[in-house]
Amino acid sequence: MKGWIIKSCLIIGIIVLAVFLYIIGKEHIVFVENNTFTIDGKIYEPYDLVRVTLDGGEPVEIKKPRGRSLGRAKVSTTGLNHKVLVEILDDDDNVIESKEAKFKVKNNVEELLLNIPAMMNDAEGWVANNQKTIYVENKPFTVDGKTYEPYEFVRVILDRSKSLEIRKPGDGHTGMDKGTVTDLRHTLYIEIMDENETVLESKEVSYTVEHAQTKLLINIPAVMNDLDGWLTEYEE
Amino acid sequence: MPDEILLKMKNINKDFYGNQVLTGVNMELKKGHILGLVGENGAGKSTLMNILFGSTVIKETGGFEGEIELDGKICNFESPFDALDAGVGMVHQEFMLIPGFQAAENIMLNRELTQRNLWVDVFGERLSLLKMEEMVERAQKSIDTVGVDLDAKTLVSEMPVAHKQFTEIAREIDREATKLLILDEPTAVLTESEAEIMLSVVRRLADMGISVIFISHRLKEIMQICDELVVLRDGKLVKEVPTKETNPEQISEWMVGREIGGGPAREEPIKKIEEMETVLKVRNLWVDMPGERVINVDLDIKKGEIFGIGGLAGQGKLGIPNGIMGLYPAGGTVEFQGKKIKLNNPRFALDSGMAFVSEDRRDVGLLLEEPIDWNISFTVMQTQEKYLKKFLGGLIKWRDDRAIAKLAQEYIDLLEIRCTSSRQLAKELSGGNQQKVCLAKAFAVKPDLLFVSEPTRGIDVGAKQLVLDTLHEYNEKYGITIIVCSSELEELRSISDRVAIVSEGRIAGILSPTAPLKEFGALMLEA
Amino acid sequence: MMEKIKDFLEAAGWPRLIIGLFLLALFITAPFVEVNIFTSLSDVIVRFGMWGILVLAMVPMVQGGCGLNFGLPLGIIAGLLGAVTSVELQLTGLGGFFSAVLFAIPFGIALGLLYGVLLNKVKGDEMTIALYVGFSSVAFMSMMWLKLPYKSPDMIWAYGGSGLRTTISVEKFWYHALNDIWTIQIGDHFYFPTGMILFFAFMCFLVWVFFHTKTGTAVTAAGSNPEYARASGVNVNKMRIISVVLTTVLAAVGIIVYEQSFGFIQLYLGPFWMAFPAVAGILLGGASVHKATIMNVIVGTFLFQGILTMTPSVINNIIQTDMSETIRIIVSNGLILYALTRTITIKSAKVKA
Amino acid sequence: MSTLKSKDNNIARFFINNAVPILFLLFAVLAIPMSDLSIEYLIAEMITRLARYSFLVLALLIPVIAGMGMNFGIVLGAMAGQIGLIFVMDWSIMGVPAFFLAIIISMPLAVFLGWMAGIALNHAKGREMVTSYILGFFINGVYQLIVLYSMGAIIPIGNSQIVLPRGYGIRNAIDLVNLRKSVDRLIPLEIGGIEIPVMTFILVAILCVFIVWFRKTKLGQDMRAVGQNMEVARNAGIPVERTRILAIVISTVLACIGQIIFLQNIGTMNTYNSHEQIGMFSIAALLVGGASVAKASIKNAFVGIILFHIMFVVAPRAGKTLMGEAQIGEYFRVFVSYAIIAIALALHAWRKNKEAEFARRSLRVDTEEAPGTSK
Repeated sequence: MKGWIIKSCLIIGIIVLAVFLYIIGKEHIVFVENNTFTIDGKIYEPYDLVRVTLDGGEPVEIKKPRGRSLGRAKVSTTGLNHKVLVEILDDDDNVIESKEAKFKVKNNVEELLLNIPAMMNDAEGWVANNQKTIYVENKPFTVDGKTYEPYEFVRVILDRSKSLEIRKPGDGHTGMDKGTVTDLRHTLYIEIMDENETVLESKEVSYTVEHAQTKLLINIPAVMNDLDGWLTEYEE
Repeated sequence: MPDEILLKMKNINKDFYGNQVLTGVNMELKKGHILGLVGENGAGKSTLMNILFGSTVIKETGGFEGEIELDGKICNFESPFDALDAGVGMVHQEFMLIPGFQAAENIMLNRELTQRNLWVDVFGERLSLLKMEEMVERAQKSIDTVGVDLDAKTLVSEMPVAHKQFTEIAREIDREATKLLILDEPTAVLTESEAEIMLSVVRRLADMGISVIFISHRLKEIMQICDELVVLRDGKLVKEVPTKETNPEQISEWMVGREIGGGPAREEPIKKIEEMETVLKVRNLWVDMPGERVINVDLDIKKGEIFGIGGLAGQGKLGIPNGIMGLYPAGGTVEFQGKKIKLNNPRFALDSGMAFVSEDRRDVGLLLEEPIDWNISFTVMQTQEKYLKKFLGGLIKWRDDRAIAKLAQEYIDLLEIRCTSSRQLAKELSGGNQQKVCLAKAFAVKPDLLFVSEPTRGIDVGAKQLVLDTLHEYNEKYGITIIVCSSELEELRSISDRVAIVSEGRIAGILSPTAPLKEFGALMLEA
Repeated sequence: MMEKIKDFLEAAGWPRLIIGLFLLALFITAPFVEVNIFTSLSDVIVRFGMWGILVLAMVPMVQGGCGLNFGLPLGIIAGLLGAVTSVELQLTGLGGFFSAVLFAIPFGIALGLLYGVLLNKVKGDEMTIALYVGFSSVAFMSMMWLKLPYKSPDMIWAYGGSGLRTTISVEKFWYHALNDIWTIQIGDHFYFPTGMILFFAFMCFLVWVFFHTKTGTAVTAAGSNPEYARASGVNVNKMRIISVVLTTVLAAVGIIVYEQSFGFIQLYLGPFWMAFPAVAGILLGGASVHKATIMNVIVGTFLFQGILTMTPSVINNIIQTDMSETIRIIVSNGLILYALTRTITIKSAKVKA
Repeated sequence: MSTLKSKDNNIARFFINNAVPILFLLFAVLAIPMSDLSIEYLIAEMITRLARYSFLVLALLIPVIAGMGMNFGIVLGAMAGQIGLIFVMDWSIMGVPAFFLAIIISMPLAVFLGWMAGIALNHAKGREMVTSYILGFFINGVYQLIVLYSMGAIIPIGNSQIVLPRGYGIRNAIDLVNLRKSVDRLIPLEIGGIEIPVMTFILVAILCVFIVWFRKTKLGQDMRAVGQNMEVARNAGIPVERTRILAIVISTVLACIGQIIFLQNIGTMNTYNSHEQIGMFSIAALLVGGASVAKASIKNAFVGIILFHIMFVVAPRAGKTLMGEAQIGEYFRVFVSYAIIAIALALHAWRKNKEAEFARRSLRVDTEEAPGTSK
């Protein structure tokens, strides 16, 4: 009996340990952005040069986005609780202003995004999930009384990598599909096809996402007809 | 206290598949007494002990009738472990020791003194640590109680036989429980001096209040240390007496003595040995056959006689034919028909006209995986190139399956071998018929001299008679000289012209089959 | 007759039945998955012919009581030496083939003798040791191939590197020397390598003959029960050596037949894994570690090679992925494992030195 | 006379056991100059390889105690370990946590495989070594079935870094960037420019302690008993079969950990090859260290690893200077690896038979002068 208790405790212990290891060992990719951002209407301007140190690791220096520099750096880290130290530098690398902040990550978040300007200004949501879920619907779209019908069969390619095939709603089809993309700037490529997959019409559009947004909805008829509001926030 | 009864065995019956090996055996053993258990091989000693020790063979062969009462408690042991728990210890003839272990480790085998640690709770008892020092101490103590000078740290592999024996005994008495100790021929493997020590040890155990059942063929020893003795014969208890009230002669008579007249001695006239010429001359023969060692044997076998070699198991009678036929390392001089025989060379023995029916049918006597006809013809084919068709001037020696089948059929009819066909596999035959095949194999060689070991071992009565008759017939008809080795005395007496008794690897004496039984008994036992 | 069938089924044991049915199933499904049944059938037959003798090479040793010959590569090496020599001498056609065989035999005998002597020293552990003798001999020869003084431009590296090539084409020499004798070609799919099959049959016959001679009988007996053989005046060790030599020579011949059909001589680590399909084959045929018949060889080789040829074509067409290699590994080793873990005692373990 | 015999054996055993290491020592002494490799380099190499292989080689010891010979089945453990690694790679776990998580994941698998292997070997008493060898191949097939065909298809594996482009099955080579040398470098230490993988050695040390301790436990004692004489052990009430299975299970689990250590040190995992050679190399090393099929110690393991791997590193270079060809050396080490096993096994079997014979002859000693003593 005693043996059993101890055994089960041991097993539970091991499982707990495993979970613990999983959490502290899990890799998170952090994009540190020194970029122009608009968070609920307010615009944050990037700095000329910032030095960012994440969890006391290797510091990275990020210039203002100009020419080749994208104004961002990719840092990899593990664990849930993080500390970021930001130093604003002038041309001859003197620290003008520095600031330290802590933030948490959800374990299942693969990539996240640190918005330096926002952080410096203590704006809400300067930490955001860099993974965006794009919901694509092939459904009727109505704007001032006029309704645009969905297409029989559509292939959608997100960021030239993830491809979705969506049929018209009805007989088993929802007319809806989703894919995840990372980052803010995206492309959307649409092919309208007939039954034997010959492309009748195709179109590519590019769009950017507000970095606080994580779920977006795209309506294909709207896109094809260049109607505003083809890209909206998605609500369940 | 001393006269308190420890063990009662009440009317024990046991049969192996119909043939009765124990019938209505009753015996008693007092606390601290030594009981001598004597009897010929197959008298049922070991079966009785197996029952007492709860050996699994008994259960597997359908258990036994009667009841065993130990310390007033009825007990029926499922396995030796039950017996051990109940306080019955047994020291077998073959040692149950691990060579690479110290005496102490062996004595405490699977009863080690251990010390718990946290791993025990997780992975169970077997991860507790051994307390070596204490084990050695304790082992040493039980060795000392046995009263021999032996360091508990010595490796078994480096011990002389006697010490192994003592180690086993020490193990048995180390169990606090042990009240009864069964010793199966403990002195058989020991030298005289070692045996002396052993006896004193047994005596001491008895004085400590442990009862002992002492099995031995050496009546001297029995007389020397036993308080009572029990004689078994043919599965019946023929006598239970205090040793003081008897003597070796009596005992041996009880042992071998058959019902009045002492069994059928040979009827028809015995050949005039003196007048016959010697065909086989054996001098200073030693044979190193495990369990049947022959130390030094001289023999003169006459042409055309049937010569019986008797003696108890393990005394060396089987070693003689095996040695002469070259199956086991042997030395000394053997002359057959005036020609000196190269020893350790079966082929030579066969070529010079001798043949052998081995006691070990399954491992030596037969090709179990092959058909009867192969079994019968193989030896003669290989040694005498018979039953072969030669092609390309003997370059290809083709097996003549037809001739072989014919030969096999002959013997199948002649010896009434019961089988579906001559192509039946040997392993599918009954013991008796297998034995007949072995005989056929030997006869097929048309030998001048034939060794037969244990011709009737493990075969039913009917087959027994037939085998013996066949031997007899071949001796009569073709004048083949036959040497029969058997543990069954009356069998030897029924067919032999002379019977030699082997004891401790030497010829104890040669008697006429008609000689009184007690003489045989004396030769067998008074080594 | 009825008896015979019953015996066969008993002897067959479940692995043979299962594999047999599986193979049948494959053949039945073949047409439905656009696999040409005739092509695959003749594939099976060709591979059967290629492997037949290599599998046959197991028989003498098993019968002699030395267990399964995991040391097959040793014999194969003898064969390779023969083949390479005949190529060196620019011998072509049937002549080239048979000369290869001829050259191979002495090597086979020599190696076999050594091998046999070794195995007599390690009675009871033959199989384990055979395995590693095979491996190490292959590695050893790999060194030799680099150094042996063969000069033929068809065999040495054209430029750079020294020693023989890893694979040598016999195209110009005795490619299909046997296959093309009396070949039967039905349609453009079915093809029957009569010559090779006949040669295999002939080899089977020779082995059959051997086991009907006095010596062969003695070998069988020595394997079946060494003690009995010894008691009957047979020199067991000698018989074991004979069986090993025979095995080695057969392996040597076998590989040459294999090559003439395959078209290439594979040197270096080529023979490394050759033992396993052969072992698996004979076991599938129903042989045990201490008994094997020619029937076992024929049935086993056909079934096993059948599986190996059919599974890729059929299974792959069904599940659209090439799992043949994996299936081969599982089937062949599974069979060997099955044979090894069946509770049987190897007689030779009981032989007294 | 029995003492006389054993003394005799001790001498024989001394030579037979040490012939192999001595041979290799000589080889090293001769070949090292020829290879003109710097001693520093060799030392560095040896340290790395000790860190790499010790655990695996030590995993072989326990079945030897239990009389089951060299357990080629450690490849089963290796496979389990690799499956564990595949998962942590898929979940992109980093560094030391990844290492231990991999162990935890693969452990149950290792136990299961070991248990099966144990059962199989109980059915092949006396043939353990071939059987475990074939078992390795067989399970390898199953492993392929799982890793190459069902991972990504049936078993969810997302990480496109490790999954084949076709969408299922794991790539042939996985870059273990996450945990390369993570354990080795956990406690950084450098002596004379040579990096010492302290943590790894600590783990090895722990294992050694475990083995020493284990020999002193009841279970260890039982294994020794079973290893020497199954019948006696059984009669003493020791559960022989179970004990043997446990021996294999422990060995497999250790091998599983060993493989993970091995791979974190190498830094890349050849999904379908890394495990294959493990059994052979480890066993060869152990035998080179002077172990026999029936007797192997921790000392044997370390000596063996060093000698065997000196040969391994030096052979090609030596081959080049000697024969003007590195290839020779390449084959030479393959040859040695297998030959050494063949020789060791042969010697063992041969000695077994000889000893049986000797035992009988010793019986005869006292019968020989018997003719004199009698009459």
